[in-house]
Amino acid sequence: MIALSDCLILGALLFSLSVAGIFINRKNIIILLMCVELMLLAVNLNFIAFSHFSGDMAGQVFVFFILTVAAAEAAIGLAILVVLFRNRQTINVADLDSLKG
Amino acid sequence: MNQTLLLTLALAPLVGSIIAGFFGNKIGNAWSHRAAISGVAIAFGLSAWVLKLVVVDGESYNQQVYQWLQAGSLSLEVGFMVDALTAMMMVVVTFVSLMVHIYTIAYMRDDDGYSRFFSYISLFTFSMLMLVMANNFMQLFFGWEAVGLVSYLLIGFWYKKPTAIYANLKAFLVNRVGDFGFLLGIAGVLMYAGSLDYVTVFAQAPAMAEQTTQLFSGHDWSVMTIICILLFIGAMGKSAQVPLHVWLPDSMEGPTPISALIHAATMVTAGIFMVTRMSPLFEFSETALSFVLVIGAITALFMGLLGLIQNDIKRVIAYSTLSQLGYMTVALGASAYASGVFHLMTHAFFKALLFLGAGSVIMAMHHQQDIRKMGGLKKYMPITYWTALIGSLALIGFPGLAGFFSKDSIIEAVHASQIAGSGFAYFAVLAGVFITALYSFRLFFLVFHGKERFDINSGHLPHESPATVTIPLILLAIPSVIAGYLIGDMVFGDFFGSAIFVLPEHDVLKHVGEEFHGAFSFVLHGMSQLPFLLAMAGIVTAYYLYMVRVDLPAKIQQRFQWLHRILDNKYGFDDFNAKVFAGGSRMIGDLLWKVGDQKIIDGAIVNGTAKTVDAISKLVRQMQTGYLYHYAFAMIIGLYVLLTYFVV
Amino acid sequence: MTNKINFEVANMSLALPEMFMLAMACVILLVVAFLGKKGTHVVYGLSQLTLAITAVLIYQSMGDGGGFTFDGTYIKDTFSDVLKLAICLINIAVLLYSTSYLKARDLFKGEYYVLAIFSTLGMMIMVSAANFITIYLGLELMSLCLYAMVAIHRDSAACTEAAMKYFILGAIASGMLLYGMSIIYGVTGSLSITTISETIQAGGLNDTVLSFGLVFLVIGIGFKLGAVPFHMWLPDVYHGAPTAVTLFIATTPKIAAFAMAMRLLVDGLGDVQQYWHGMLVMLSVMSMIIGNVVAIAQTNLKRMLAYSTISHVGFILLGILSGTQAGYAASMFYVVVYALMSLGAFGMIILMSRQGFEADNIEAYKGLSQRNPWFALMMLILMFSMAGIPPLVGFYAKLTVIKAVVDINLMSVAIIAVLMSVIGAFYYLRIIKVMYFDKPDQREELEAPADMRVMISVNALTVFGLGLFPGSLLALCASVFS
Amino acid sequence: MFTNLPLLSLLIWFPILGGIAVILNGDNARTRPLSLLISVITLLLSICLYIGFDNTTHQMQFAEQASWIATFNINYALGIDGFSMPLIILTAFSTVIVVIAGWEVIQHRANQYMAAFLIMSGLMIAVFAALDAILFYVFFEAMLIPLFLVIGIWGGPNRVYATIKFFLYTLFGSVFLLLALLYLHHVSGSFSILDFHEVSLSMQEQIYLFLAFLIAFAVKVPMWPVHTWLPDAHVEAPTGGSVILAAITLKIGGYGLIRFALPITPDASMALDWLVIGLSLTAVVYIGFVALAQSDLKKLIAYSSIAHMGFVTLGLFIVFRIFANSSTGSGAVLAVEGAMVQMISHGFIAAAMFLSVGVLYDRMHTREISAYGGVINKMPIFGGFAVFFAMANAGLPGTSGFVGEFMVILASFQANFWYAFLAATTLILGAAYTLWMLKRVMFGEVANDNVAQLTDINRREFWMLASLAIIVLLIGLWPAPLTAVMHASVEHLLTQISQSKL
Amino acid sequence: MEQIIFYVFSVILLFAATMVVTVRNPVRAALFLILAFFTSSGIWMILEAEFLALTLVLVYVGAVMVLFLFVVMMLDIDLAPLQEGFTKYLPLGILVAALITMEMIAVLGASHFGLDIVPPPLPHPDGYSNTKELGLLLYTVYVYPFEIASVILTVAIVAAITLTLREKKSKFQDVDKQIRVQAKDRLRIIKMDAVKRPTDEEATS
Repeated sequence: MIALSDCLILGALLFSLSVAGIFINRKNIIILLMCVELMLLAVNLNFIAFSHFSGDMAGQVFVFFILTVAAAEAAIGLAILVVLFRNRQTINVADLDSLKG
Repeated sequence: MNQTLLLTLALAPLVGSIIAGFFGNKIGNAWSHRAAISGVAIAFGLSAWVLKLVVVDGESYNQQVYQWLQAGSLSLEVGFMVDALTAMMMVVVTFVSLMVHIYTIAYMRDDDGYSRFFSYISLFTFSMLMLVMANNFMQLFFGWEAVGLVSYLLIGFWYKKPTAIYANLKAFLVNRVGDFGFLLGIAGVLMYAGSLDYVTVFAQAPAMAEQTTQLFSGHDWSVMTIICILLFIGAMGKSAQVPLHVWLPDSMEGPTPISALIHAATMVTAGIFMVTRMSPLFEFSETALSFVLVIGAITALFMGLLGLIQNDIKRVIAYSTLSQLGYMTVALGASAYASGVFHLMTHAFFKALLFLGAGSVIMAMHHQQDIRKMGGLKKYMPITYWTALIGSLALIGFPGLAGFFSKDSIIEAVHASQIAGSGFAYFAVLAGVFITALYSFRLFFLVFHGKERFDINSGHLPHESPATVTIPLILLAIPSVIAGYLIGDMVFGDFFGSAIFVLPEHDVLKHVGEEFHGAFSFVLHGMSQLPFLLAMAGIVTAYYLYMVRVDLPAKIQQRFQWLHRILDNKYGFDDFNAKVFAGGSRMIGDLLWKVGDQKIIDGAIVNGTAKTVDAISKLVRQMQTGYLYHYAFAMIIGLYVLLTYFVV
Repeated sequence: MTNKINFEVANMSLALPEMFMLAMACVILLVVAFLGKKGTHVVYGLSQLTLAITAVLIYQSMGDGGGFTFDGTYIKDTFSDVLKLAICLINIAVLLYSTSYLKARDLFKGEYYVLAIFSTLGMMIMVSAANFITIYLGLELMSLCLYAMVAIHRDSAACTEAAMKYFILGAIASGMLLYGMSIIYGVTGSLSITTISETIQAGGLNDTVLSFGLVFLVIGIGFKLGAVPFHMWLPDVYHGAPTAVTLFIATTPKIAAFAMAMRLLVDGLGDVQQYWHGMLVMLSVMSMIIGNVVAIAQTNLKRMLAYSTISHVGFILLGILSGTQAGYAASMFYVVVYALMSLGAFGMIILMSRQGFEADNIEAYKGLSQRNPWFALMMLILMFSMAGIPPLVGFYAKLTVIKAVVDINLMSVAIIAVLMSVIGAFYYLRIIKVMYFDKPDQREELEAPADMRVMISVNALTVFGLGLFPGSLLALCASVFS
Repeated sequence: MFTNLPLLSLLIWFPILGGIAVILNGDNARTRPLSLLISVITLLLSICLYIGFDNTTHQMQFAEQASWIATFNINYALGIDGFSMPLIILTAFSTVIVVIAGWEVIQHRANQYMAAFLIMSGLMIAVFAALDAILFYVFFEAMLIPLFLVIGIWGGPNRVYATIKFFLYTLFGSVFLLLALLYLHHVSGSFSILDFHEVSLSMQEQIYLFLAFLIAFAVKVPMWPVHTWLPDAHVEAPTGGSVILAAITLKIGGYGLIRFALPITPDASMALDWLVIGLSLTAVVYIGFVALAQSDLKKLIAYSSIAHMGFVTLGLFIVFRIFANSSTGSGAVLAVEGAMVQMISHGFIAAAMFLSVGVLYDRMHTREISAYGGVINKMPIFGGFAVFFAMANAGLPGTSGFVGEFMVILASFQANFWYAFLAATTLILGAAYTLWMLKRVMFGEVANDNVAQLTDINRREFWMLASLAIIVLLIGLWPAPLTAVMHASVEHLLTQISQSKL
Repeated sequence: MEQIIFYVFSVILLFAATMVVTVRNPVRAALFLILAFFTSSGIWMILEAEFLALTLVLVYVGAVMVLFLFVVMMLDIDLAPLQEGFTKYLPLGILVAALITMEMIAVLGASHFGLDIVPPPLPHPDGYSNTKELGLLLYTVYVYPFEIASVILTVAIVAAITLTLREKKSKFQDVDKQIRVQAKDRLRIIKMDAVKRPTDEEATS
């Protein structure tokens, strides 16, 4: 049988990977957006695992909403990305440093 | 005697001063001096009346006028105490002051600050009266400082003269050093007696004498010694005792009437008066008395020496004043308070006379003060000449004149004294007699005799001063001659009654008085004594050096170059003070300011903090790089820290 | 198994303000869609009307007592009423301030108002949320609108950069918050805040895991509030966003974030206060220090105010971390006061800006007192209030939170707080120095539309008036928690 | 007779509202008379306090109470005793002087200038009258705002540095006061200062509270080594600002120690009295020397202020030693009353000194001592005043400057000989720096053309200085009426501090 | 059997996630992300969240990822080499990430969530429909969040359109506008000092 801890550890690894991805990546904002998606995936995995093991559907309902929001988020994120690209002709993360200090 | 009388007496000069000072410009010079003189004249008349009441009718007075302050059980009051000592001082002060007022009319005639001057000297009279009439330490200090203030104002009267404004600052500061001790002494009195009222304090003196305290841990000091020495430090300042004498010669920068009134006759004797007044305290501390004695002796001898080489007519007299103040102090130290006060009185007359005479000479010489440029004035100004002669003789203690009695009684008293330092003091006062005679007659011969060393062809020949000058001279000459005959009452009698307190074991005057059989026998007796011979020797030496062998002084000066240099530098007090105290203070001030305040407190701590914050701010600001991954990383670090700290 | 859906009709009247606002938002959206640019004035009017009517609705229902509805996902209580009312009222002012700025920059578009209204709706949902799901959705509704609003000046590189940063970091923070929620859910088995609270009260839970989840929750909250070290977005976004949007972000979302913090930490996890107490102390202290210290080095007013916000957040956290009723009330008072002051300060920047000229550089305020003494006075009041100098309301805000900390004997934190407020005073003083002690570079009079002049005056004078009589607002906040 | 009127509220709010009215009136011909009228009415009101004051009790008089912030039980509680009443009158008086002093000099935004001072006077009176800790604190800090602006707007070239330094310095001190007040509320459950007096505290608590009070009020006084804001602030402030700084704000430090530190933490005050005494004596001696080194008139006077305020703190804290050596009972009373008298007197004298410098500065636009010389030739009347005030500053008997110093030195002898010894050095140092300055500025030949063109003071300046001179003289000659009002309060304070709170 | 599938899927998922993070080419990253979603979906199946598993594939892979790819390709991104400093910075990053991971595993591991502590759930009764259960909840208890979700989606649309939709620039002259133009609209006169004055900050510091 799969233990809850297995799922949670998987989620944790996934979460860490996505987090690491965000600060390792300095190239491409799109990949940052993808990392965010991965992070949400990890969260979802957690919810589903808990929901499964406790037999409570609420977790899955939450996942449903997270998915919805994630989609909306992706839309807005990509829209901002497009606008940004139009302004700067780049989506290089390291180029986003006009605001600092 | 009642309060109205005394208040009128004290306030009359003040009113005169206010009128002359505040309204002088409106009412004109004449009305200014009229107001001031009448104020002082009233004071003098009433003082004489008071003296009569005290001496003849045996009255005394001690009451408060108003309560100045109350703190807890302590009540500080302004009040008057009149006994023989006070009454005598009042008369001396108001008399000399009146003379000086009159004299000033002519002396200051052309000065811009005419009414201001009258205002000041009247104010001085008021202050001095407050000082002598006080019935408590607070008021004494009040008057003490007030006379200091007027002295400051008067020395700097010609405020455009750099030397004058230097001298008045110096005078004030040196006096303040004395006041420093005086105030501490008063504080000590308050602490151990619980009151500042004379009567209360004196009543407690025997009890206080028993107490000791520790200034430094492990060393017991007699409370009375501490208090008396502190009080005496005040006297040293005001009465110009070594080493706080340095202000007095410089104070001659003031107009001459001031030198006569304040810096010879009255104010400088405040210290003597004060110690006398405090005799119930000083008597209980032999250490303090010895201290007084030695200081006085040093002043008497060494300041006299300085008079020998001065060429400024007023400075010679100033050093003479210092020396004479030393005599008075010696008397105090020997517990011969009455002699001290007696000398104070006679000295007031003849020294005022000498100063006013010098002023007369100065006027005649068109404000030339160098005695090397005078000479032969005898024929031009006879009244001045004769009065000056009387003054000089009185000063050197010529038998029969006032100074003789007072000075001789001091010398005798010191001779009889048993306390530590009296041997040295005796030597000093004897040597002082010779020196006094020497410088006095050096001055006298150089000014009045010999050839005229000024330009006699200029058409402005010196002439006798007007009546307003000469009348005071004459009026002062009279007591200079006759005042000495009061010795029987004042020194050996019980004129002062309870005003002066002497312990039996210190009572040298009683010892001396046993051989006193009337003034005339005292004179005759004096003729055969060492002091007389010394004085005569002094005159002769002066005559020989300055009338016969006029080349000799220069040769002596050549030979004893080193001595001359020491004397010329006034033993180096002025240089030392200027370098160490004045310079040192400014240096310390500069150091504390620039290093302590500016560098350390402001620079390092205050601005340093600001700069550090600013630097940190700029540094931390760098962390906000603008890079998303740094931001994310910061969050992750935060996550890590929180996790590590709060979970694992 | 039943096939029947049990649909118990909820007591929707409790949620009337939100429902009204949603309906109006749709109407506004339709107006935008049909009238396009020409209808912007109508949209603006409708938006203000919506906010005003919502405020009235909230105000009217304030005494009515509260309760849960929608199966416990929605809560109405005094806390939510007060904060929602504050949000609506402040947003009216925000929109009022923004208008001229937007007009001057060709940003006066209906979409802006649509987003603003939706964002406000999101905040209100957050404030009234009693369930992780509603909290999350409210938060996202608010945030997504904000992301878009930041980027609304499409041709500005700075704006889009700010939007991108805000978006990415916001998404990460949301992820963390969700992760935390998932753990709490796993431990307690519920998403409902009341149930969670009850479960924790019942005891027997795994503390390590609970605090593990809490860490993530705290990070999410810390990010939304802008607490160090989750503050990095804040200066860049405040700086880069159009000032009108900065104004929006700097005011009411903080109230909503505070509400979220209270719902999660106090309502839900109040019984494990000992776990989050330490975390908040850390965040609070760091926020106060970093915020105040870095603000000193700023030359851009918006950026400086951003750092000052960070420090204010540190103070707000002080009240929460105290774990006492009085502390919560203090934080609530602080956050409302902060929103008011921030509103005025950014409003002033807008007021000073002209076409093509952003008055966000501190230099721009040189000699303001000579160019327009009244505005300078208003700004002076706002700055001194932010610095916490009595008799301005900012002082009482600091006073109450520090009092809360002192009352739990956390003197070291209190000392740091007061010291930091001294450091903080420096940069506020610098603004006043520039306005009052420097000579103006330009002499021409400042012009501003009448409505803005009135608004800034009302704003600053409210700050002043509340400073003289803070009693009623303090009492209101205290009553929420008693 | 005045008990029915809310006199204290009137005293606080009348000048504040008046100040607002002056601002609203705008900068025109009415500004000055209006300001003067307001300040004079305030002064008259404050004199009513004196008339209606009951010397026999230490209880708070003219008390008023209203709920202000009910949530924390913070009240609008006012009342005065023998400590605060003289200070209130001093405040009202100084304001009149400041208004007169700024009459012609301030041409630029005069209404704001006048209003700032009027408002400030209301705030300062409130500080002295407040009986609620938070109320006190609010006014205590609020006062900084107008002063900050006054120095910053009408100040000298380096005014920005000075005013920010002043503000931050004082703010730094006062935040500790706030913490202490909050802690006391935590312990006592009340914000009433009188309740604070009653609350019992452990030694450790007292020590911390005392240090907090000390920091707060030491900065205000200012005591060495937190004094460096004062010279800067004074130098840059306009004359009125200097006057108010010297005359009133410094007093708030001393007042705070009397109102808070001593009665609330008597045991800590006793345990740490060496610290305060040490700092006070350092102020007297160290600052005395520093003053000697100054080449700027205002700086010199500023430093002399610090030295003089050293007597205030010295007087307040030697009482414990006096109790310990108690041979006579009156020493402690003398010390505390001396400190109070010194505060009042310094208020007048420092104000007068700064006004005198202002008179010169208005004509010459420099404060460098070296730029002057022989001023008295051209300004004899002014010279008279200057000499008089300098003498008062040097503590000459007959002037008020003497009274406080005299009392404190007398008392400190009863604490320890060396305290008195060091304190008494002020006789020398005070005279040295004051009179040396006088010599360089006033006396001598006319130093340069600028001095040659000086004109003597006009009637306005004359009456301004004359009124101060009269008061300085009056207090110097008869301080009894001044000390009479504080006897009961001083006795009460001494009872309070002699009872351990442990 | 279940376990083996779970572990295989887990490994693939982690691999795919690693690749998403590390590959340079966004297109490849997107494709790996799709892989990750697929495997997740599989795992969710095992965890009996069938509806969500399907939704994940449909919504994410079908819509969101396509959107991603579309944007990636629309934006003409040059694939410059990685910047300097990457490697210098990497070890610290990896270290912190690893530490966090270890801490997370320590908390979430078998000691707290092992099978012995959290027993596996009972199997569902026959006729159990995950979709139906979810639907029931969604339309009853969570109807309020459901409504909010719809608002969020609306907002997403509005926002995306607002940000990206460009109005066609009119090529016609707007005479009105040309006439109304004023000098101040074209030309801004600013005052500048000829010489730079020292700033106040310098003076105060």
